Amino acid sequence: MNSPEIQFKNVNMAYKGKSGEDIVALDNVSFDIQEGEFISLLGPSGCGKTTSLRIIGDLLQPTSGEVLVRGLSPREIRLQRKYGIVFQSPVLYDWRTVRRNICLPMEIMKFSKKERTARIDKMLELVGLQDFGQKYPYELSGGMQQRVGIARALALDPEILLMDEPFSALDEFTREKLNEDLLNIWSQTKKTVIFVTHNIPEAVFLSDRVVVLSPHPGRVSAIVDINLPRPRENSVRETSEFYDYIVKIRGSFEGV
Amino acid sequence: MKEKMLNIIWPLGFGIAILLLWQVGFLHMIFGLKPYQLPVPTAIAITLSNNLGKALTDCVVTISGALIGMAFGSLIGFMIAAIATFFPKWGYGGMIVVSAFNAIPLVALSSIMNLWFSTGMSQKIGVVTVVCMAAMSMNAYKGLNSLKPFSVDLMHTVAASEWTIFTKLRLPNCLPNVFTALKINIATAIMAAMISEYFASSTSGLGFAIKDSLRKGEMAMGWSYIVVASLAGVILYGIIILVERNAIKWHASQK
Amino acid sequence: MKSVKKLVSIVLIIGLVTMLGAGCSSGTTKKESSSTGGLQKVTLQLKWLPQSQFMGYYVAKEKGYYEAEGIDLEILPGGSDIIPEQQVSNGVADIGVTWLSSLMKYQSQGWDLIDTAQIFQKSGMLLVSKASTGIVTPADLRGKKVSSWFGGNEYEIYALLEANGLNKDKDLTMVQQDYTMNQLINNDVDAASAMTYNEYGLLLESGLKESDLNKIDMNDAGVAMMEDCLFVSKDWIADNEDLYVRFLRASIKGWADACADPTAAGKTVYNVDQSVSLDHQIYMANEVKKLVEPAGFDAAKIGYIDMNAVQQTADLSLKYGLLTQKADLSTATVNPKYWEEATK
Amino acid sequence: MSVERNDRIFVGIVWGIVIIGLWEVIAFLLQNVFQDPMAATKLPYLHVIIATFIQNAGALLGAGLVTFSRAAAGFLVGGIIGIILAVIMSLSKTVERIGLPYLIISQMIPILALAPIIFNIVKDMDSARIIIAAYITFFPVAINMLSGLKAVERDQKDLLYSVAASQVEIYYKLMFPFSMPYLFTGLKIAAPLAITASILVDMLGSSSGIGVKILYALYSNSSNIFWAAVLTSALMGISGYYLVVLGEKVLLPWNKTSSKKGGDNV
Repeated sequence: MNSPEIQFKNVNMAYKGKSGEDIVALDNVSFDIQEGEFISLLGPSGCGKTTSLRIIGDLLQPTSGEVLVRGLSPREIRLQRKYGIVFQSPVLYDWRTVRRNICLPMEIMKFSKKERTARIDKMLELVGLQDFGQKYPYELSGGMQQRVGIARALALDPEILLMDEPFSALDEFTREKLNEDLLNIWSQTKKTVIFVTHNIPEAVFLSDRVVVLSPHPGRVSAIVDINLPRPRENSVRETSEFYDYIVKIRGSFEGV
Repeated sequence: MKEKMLNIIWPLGFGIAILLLWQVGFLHMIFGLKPYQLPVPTAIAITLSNNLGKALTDCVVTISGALIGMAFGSLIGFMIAAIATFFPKWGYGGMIVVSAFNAIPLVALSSIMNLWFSTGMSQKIGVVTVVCMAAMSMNAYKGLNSLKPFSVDLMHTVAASEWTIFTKLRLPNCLPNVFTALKINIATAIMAAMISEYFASSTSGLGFAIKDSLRKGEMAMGWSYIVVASLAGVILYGIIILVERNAIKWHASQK
Repeated sequence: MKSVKKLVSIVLIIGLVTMLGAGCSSGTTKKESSSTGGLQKVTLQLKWLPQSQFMGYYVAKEKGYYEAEGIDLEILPGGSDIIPEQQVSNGVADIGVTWLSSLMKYQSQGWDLIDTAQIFQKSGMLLVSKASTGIVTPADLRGKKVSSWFGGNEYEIYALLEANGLNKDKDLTMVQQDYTMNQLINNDVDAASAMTYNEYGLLLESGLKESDLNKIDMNDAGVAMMEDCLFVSKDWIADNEDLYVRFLRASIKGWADACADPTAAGKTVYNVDQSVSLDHQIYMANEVKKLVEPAGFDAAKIGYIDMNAVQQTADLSLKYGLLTQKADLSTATVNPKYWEEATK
Repeated sequence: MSVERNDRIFVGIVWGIVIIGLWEVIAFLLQNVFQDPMAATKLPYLHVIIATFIQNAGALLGAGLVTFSRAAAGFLVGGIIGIILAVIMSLSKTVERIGLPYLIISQMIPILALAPIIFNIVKDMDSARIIIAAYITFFPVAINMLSGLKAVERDQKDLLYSVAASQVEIYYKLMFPFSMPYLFTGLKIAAPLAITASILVDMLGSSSGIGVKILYALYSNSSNIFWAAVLTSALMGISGYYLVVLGEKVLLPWNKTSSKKGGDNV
């Protein structure tokens, strides 16, 4: 086994609440992520899964402990522009059309104009929004907006993709469709994906491994390898193995 | 707590620094001013303390006129917004008319009110009432109508009347906007009350005192009244912010 | 539709920018003119709006008297918030027109300003009331409502009251007057301040007859204070003595011409500014003439400083609280030498 | 859409007629029922004012243009100062702490007290007038722009942060466009203010401008001209406001709220 791509070592995260009390978001959390792995951080709200993701992305600094990405700090990796990020809400810029929203990070990263156009075209096709490139965000439905957010992150072809409950606001049909699409895209690129969710079937369906976190304070309660065959299609959801994993993970919650 | 202290310490420190530079003549030096053109803070303070009684009486006259006018103006503005909410098709025209009032210059307005009212106080209240209507009606209308999605539907599912929707949903929803309007209005009201006093047929009030002193070249006296006016304005602004904090704790702007 | 909107906006923006340019350039062109033709630029700050009260300067300017003396004169109009003493002290204007009592107030507070010529030899201030109120003598003001413009214009009235045994705070009510005569017409006040040459005329023009009005003249009551005078700042005159003498020479000539033919002078002012009717400008010119050249006054002595009148103004100012200490009447504050030079 | 538009025009016309009618009735009552001797000054008939306006249209509009151009200059300068102040305050919490209370105090100082000091610093009257107009306009712009800059969502910032955008890029690509609707709210308040400020400034010894017309008409008892000039200035204030609204519609086509005027209240 290679040295892990991301190491989360004894990380603690605490902050002051409104009335000055200490709130422990992460309590001595450790896990590793391998290169090219699709990993899910799963747990109920308040378990620190989004906090962990943000620490990896250098959007938050831990109170103590160490996080290494490829042997470097998250900050160095961020400055090397290796991350792509998808938020829970679409986080689109109202004043930019769909195309220019996807374009935005590439502008910052100084991609050539030709390259940008090519990638936008490709991404729009990938997320099925070919006809919506010139629309403004307010003209799109919630699901379409979210797909733009994903397209924007993927367009960078990032080496590490951070996804913070990207499908949580979508209906079940769209969610399953996008799950499948995401796996398709990932199978073509094989990037490292860290995927935050509170949906157990989603985590099982997508991941190589699931890191189960428990709340108050945030702790790792289990790490479950998902050995379902790839490529996975929606039919895998009907298998008994799939069902077993769900039961197992659910059990790890009850054990807390 | 530390935040709160900083919020006071920084501006206070800055103010003291400026006052010191002003006192030792640094401001006069860079702007080429003579002390008789811009009196130093101690001169202003001494003048103020010698004249405190009259300054406070004038302050009460101006501020009470400003507050009464602001109350009338805000009330009228709010009622117009409420009418525009109940009768959207016809009521909105009233809002446009009110905002047109805002475009009448204060000097002209003061003179018109001088004709309509014979005492200084009623003229002042008239002027302030007119200038306070627009900001309130615009803001209140926005608050009464920018409701969260589905909140009206929720009310309809329990067959609430328009009046219930107004009191239970629209009214609380517009509170933050009402406070925004009040914060705008308090500054406008004091300003308008002072300008109206430039022309009023009375000899009391901060506006008259400022104008009278400055015209006679009694700069220290004039500035001592300006200090009183500024303090009164800041105190009233602070009071509104305090009330706002307690009245709309639930709102995002207070976090 | 969209492109039309864009077009409209572009046109609007261009329009705004050009207007902006016009706004700025109107400021700069004035500057440029200061260096043209070898004339020395001088600015005169009036106490009030452009009107026949200042006809002498307008006549002199129109007839080219200033140019003949090598001066390019710019006349700055006054307004409710323009204070000539401050404008001259600030250096916005070189020369100012103000009331002597007001100037004394500034001088007493340390402003380095010098009175150099007295254009009005008499006070033009009246207290006017409707005949129906029965105010004939100052003593009749007891218990009445009297208005003044304040800001330094109230001291002649104070003097009038005290001289007639009335206490300004207890025996009557004094209120501010808003530069119109509406309060009097509307019966909101019983007696109002009026200048012979301006507000009194407005009352007549509003339809009231002389017989409807009573007036108390400050000159008759013996409480006249001196009004329109010319003053400069100490710093400016130190460098521009010759220039100022030339300015005075041209101005006096202008005033003499204006007083000789007030109707023409009124027309000259009207041509500069049409906001007030021609009739009113001519009425004003005729009344102003009576103050500049009172009966028996030698027209050659326009601008003469009568030290007795100055002394009376100073004494009244002190007595009724405009001044807090005795006025210094040395050449540092009142200096007739420029006028003497100009009329030699 | 067009039906709704026609509807709105119809409502506007009815309002217009009602206001004109009301004005004329009150003027009639004052003059003939209450027999007020000052009726013609207190509230002249609207048609008389309009007739006066038409008779003096050249002079009034010319004066209006002078005032308007000065207001535009003051509006521009004040707007830029307001934006700069807001940006500086958004960059540093300390500056914001110091600045805000003094911004409020600054609005309490009357022009009458400031004008001589500004004249003293800037000897040129024309630029001093523009500075004074700017002084009155910058406040709402600064306050609204600041609240816009502070309302940017954390995720929107994080997105740029995650690709290591520079501070300049964050302002340029996110903060500025985001706060545009807020800026326009401030500009909408500031536009009529700039006009009234410019009128106030006219009275500081200017020889042209609508403020001078108002002042002269007031002092020379020409009440019809006075009212016509007031009407002109009110129209100028309203057109200033609608110019900003138009600018917002054209420049911010993505901003739904800007088109959400009129009667649609859901």
